Amino acid sequence: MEQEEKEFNPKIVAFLCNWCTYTGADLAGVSRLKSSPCVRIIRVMCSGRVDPSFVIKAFKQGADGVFIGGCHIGDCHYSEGNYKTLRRVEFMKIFLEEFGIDPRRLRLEWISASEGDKYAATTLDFEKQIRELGPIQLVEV
Amino acid sequence: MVTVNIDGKNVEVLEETSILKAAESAGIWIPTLCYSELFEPYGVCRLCTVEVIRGKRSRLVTSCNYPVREGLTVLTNSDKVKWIRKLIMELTYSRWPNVPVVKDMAAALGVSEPRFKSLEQDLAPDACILCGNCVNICRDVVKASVLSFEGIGIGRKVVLPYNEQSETCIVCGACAQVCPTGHIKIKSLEKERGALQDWYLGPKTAINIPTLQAVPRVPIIDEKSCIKMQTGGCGVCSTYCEPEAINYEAKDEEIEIEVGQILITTGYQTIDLKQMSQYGYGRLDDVYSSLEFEHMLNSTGPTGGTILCKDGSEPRAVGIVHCIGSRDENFHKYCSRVCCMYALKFAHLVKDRTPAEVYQFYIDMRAFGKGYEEFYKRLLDEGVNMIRGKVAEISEGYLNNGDKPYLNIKCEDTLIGKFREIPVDMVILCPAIEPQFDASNIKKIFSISQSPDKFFLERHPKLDPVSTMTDGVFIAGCAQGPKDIPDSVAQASAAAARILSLISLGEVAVDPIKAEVMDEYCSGCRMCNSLCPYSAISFQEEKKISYINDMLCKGCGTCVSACPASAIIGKGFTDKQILAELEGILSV
Amino acid sequence: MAYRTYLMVCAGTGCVANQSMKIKEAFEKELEKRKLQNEVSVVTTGCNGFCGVGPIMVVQPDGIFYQLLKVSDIPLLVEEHLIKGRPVKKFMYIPGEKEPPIPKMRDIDFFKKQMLIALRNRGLIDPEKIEEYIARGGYSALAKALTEMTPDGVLDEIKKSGLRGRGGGGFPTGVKWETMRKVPGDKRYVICNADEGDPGAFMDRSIIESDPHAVIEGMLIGAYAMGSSDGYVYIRNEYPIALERLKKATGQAREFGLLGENIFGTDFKFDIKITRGAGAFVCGESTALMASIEGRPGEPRAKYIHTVEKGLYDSPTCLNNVETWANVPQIILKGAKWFTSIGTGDVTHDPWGGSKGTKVFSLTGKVVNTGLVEVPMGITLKEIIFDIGGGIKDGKRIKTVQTGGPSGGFIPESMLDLPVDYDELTKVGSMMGSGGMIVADEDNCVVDMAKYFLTFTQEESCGKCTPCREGTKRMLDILENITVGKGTEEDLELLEELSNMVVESSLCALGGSAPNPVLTSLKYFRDEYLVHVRDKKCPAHACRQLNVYTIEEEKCATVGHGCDMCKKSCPDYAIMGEPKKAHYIDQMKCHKCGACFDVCNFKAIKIE
Amino acid sequence: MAKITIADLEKIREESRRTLVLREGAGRAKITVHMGTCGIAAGARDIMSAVLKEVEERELSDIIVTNSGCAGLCSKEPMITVELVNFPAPVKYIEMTPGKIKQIFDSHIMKEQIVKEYALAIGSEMTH
Repeated sequence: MEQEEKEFNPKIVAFLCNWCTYTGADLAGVSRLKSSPCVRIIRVMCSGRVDPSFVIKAFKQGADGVFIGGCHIGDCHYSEGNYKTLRRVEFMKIFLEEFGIDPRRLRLEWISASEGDKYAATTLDFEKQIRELGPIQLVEV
Repeated sequence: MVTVNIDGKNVEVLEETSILKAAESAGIWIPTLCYSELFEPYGVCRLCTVEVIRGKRSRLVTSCNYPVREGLTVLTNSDKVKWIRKLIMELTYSRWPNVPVVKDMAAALGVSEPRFKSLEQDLAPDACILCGNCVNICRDVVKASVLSFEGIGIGRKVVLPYNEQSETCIVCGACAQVCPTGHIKIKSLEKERGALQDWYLGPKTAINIPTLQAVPRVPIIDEKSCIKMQTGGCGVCSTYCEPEAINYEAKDEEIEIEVGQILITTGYQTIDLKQMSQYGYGRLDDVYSSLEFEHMLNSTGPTGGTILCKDGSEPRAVGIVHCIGSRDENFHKYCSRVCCMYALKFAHLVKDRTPAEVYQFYIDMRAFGKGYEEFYKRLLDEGVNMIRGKVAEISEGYLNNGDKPYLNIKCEDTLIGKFREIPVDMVILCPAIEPQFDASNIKKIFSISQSPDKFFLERHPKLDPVSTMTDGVFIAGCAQGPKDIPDSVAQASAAAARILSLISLGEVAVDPIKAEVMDEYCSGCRMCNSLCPYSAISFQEEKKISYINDMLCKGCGTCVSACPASAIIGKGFTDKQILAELEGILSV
Repeated sequence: MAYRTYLMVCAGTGCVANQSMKIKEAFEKELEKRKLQNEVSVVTTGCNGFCGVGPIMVVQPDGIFYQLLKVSDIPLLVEEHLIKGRPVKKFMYIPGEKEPPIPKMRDIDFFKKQMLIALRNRGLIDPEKIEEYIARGGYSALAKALTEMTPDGVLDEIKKSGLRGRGGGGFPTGVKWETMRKVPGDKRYVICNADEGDPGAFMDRSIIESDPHAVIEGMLIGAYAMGSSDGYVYIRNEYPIALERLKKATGQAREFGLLGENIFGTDFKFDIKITRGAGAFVCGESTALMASIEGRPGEPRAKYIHTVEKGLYDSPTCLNNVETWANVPQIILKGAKWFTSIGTGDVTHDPWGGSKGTKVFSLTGKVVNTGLVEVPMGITLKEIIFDIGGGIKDGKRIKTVQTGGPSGGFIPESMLDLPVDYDELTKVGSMMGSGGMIVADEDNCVVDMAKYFLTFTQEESCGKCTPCREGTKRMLDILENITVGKGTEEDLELLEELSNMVVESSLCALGGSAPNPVLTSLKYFRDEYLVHVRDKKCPAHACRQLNVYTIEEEKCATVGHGCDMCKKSCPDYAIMGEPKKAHYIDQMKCHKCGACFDVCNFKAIKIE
Repeated sequence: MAKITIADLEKIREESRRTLVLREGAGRAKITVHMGTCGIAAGARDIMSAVLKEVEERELSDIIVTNSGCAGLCSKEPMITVELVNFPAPVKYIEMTPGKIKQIFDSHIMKEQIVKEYALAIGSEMTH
């Protein structure tokens, strides 16, 4: 079964911080907002918990896009977690390019618990972006 | 103690007291014109002259500043003294014949017609008689030293520096109060010092009780208009306070208390009505905010509960306007929930206390609570004119005979589909309820979050409205959103119950999500030590490895992902678990 | 440089005003020309006292006294006296028209009867050279006090000497110092009152100009006795030369280590600040003076608590007059017994018992020799006026002498045998005061003089207390009425009553003594007042409004050759007359300004 | 001038004593140099400076030196008169020369013995 003829369904892994973005996602759901179905959520206590190796593992296992959601700067429940994430994502964007993965496949957004609408809109936008990029081609080494 | 013989009576008084005071304590009257308790006697009117005999020498001295000495005999009414007083009085009387204080004193001393006419005669009833009280109180008590004497001899007079309103004058009014002839007048300045509390509708003394129903009902000092705070002078209130309860040095102190739970009930503030110029608040007389009107209704308020316009007359018609700044695109979209009901209460009270006509301008009458609708019906029966429509503008209108201008309310009556202009004497605006101006600071301090309308965000709107995302921090009342008293009380009790439940537990269930260092893997690089926002990770010198204090650790996992040797396990979110999840969601 | 002769040129304010500095330069130039500058030295000295005949120069060691010198006289004088050694009679002092000039300063009676203590160095030293003061025994009293005597010893000496305040109050200095010493307090002040507000008084000025170091040494001794380390000299800004010399003197004293820390190697520390008075008469009063030093307006306060207990900056302060301080060094040097040998009364038991030592008077008015005289207490007024003062000018008859400045009193001719001391003068209603002594003759009107003094004190009253501010103004209004003929007899009673009231109930000494001239003139010259009141006439023609001015036909020069000086001078065009004919005054228009009388050179204007 | 001690006080007083004594006119001896026109012509000027030099060298602090007009005996000029306070009569010396002045100082001034050979006469008008 050729995957290509079948309509391309991107697989997007989303690491969502429990206090803000995860709750935002929940609020989007409660408010019956339309968000992207191809987002598969992993809840972490803080966006700072997301280890760069997780992102690599996700792409390796066929994820077309990775989305990290955290609290707004200054709002983090642990006060400094999202600062660390900001640094790591900048760093990851660099080495993803070296691995031949388009850095735009990785996206970081600050979404607070009350921004259900922003969560929905961002996921739809990210899905559209990944669709444009097409499925991920990993070069077997 | 010193004993002194005054007019034959032996009087015992403290050291250093003046003869005048000693005589007063013995009930002997001595005339004074420039004497005042508040500062060191100036001794210039010389009317208090008495005859003092020590040993064989007798001489005339002023009793106001002559300190009493042992074995002194004082004659306050000898012929010489009477003659001297009469003559000095004649001098003063001939120069200031129409000053009441001087006229009375002259009569008291039996001086009718002075034998000479002073060339510098001043016929004004409030002439300055150069007693120096104002100069002394300003210099010694208020310590602003604004007033002073100018010129010498007959040309001496009291002046302001360069005869202009002086910058250092703090308009405390002490000089006007102490002036025996009323020569000094206080007129209002364009920039008032010691701000009048405008919405308490009345001037305030520097030390006052806000309202008689204030809790606690104790006087407070208004720092801006208190002389002691401003220049270190005065301090008269402390002399009259028997329990000596006044401590000028008391400053706000910051006290640190260790607590387990925090309940945030910072309440609300009303919108600044001056932004909406179309309603004329602050510009037109008799346009009040609801809080001001509430204060007027209160029996301890400035008008003692009667409803009066600013000029003291009774209003013939009153307009009450709802939704000022609430349900409004330009200000707050949300409904402030409480205005409709208190507006109805106002209407009822106006109807009850005055014969005035009442007009109520609403968009939707939200009488949602228990017994609220019945109250609304009752008001309709009482003849309150209900006009469904937004008020466009309030302006001043003039009747033909041009006496007091009335307030003209322009509005649209959507029920009859017409524009209407209602003349009233008084307008009450119901301002929107909005979060306190410093809500964002509170949010940062307690790391809770705000909902879009800037009120604090509850953990869950339906299931957990009193707690917040952060454990141990709870919110209640208008801090969480506009609500009336019954709802606020309900929320407060709920929050209190939640807190008590945690307290009664005795210990706090710490959630299991923690990080832990595996000793064998840790290489002691100490990268994680500085990472932890709660400084839960410290270094064991003897073992040369880091370890995590699990009471402080909140389990965010930042250190877990940062550890180069992945020597830290994030319990509940171990690497294995997350990778397994990853695998699972990507396998399909 | 051994000089054989010294030309002591007087450089007091009086003589300097008469160009004595120019005369000094002229001398130096002339000596240079005659190559005598190595043998004869020109020295500027303080005021010799005989201001009436300034500029004065005394040639020492010959002791020859030259007066009324002009720059043009100098060459002749140098030629005759210094070259040929023949004193020039033309410039000597001539007692009367026919009498021969008196060459020696000692023999002139103006100086003969004087006894100099405060002014002992006047005319003998250059006040701007501390060495000359030391040469005449300066600062040895201080040395004696600091090293041989204890503070109590010094205090006791002053007390025994019977020295009393020369400022006018006459309060025994020893008692004042003793009270000050007993009062605790580490910050203590010693003040020299050089305000001298009285018009016509220049004693303190001359003392400071001729011998500033005497005052400094006196203050040092006083400070040592009373344990003070801070001194002030409050001096009038209207005394530029005295201020200049005082600054130089304090500078030199500081340079010599006589002011500042551990003086003469002892741990006694003392320094003097100079504060300049702004010319308010009331600032001569002690509490007003202290208020002025503290920067507050010069207003006196009640002295029920004496300034020795609470004075400057509320700390113990002892204030004495310039002359009082100047006497102190001599008392310490020559001992109290020497001082009590001069003056009147007995002070062994009661410090108020007598007036000891000498007093400096500024003798002015209608006397021939006007100037500064220092006479022993107890000398009679007659001796001062006639022996020293050389009697009344132009042989007129003396009417009265006013002592004590504007707050002093008039003493009639009948009392001229009165010995001059504190108690005698106060008994007759006048007072020693600062030492002003104004002699008036028959042409002076006592009412006018009383009005002049009262105008001064009324203007200078600080206006703080009612009796002085209002009382003196009412008294002045009454006197004004009297001098323009509107006075009535009741006015005199009222005037007396007001005066007594102001004296009794005023806050300070200014008010307390301002009515003295009025009271004493009423007491001794009531008849003159009555003439003014009843006949509306002024015997001395001083009160011009009361005069009637007429032109005496025979004396009037217009007759014959025409001169209309008076006609031109009259502001009211009251004088008429055709040219070359006698003029006459229209009494209706005449406002009695007296201009015609002043202008007429032929004395043709008659005043009744 | 460093901080002066009492000894310094004494020293200053001594130094300037000479000028002051003169100023008070209280000298022990008085030398009058007659400088009338004839005297000056006969050299009275040098006599005067010689006398002053003597006084300065011997640091005599109580000698009064004055000049006066012609003494009358022009032929014997230059002449000086010496008077001692405790020696009533003044002595006139004639035809003076700086050398003779020195002798007069040694004997008459210092030892109060009159130098007979130069003396013209003893006692004449008393100018003291």
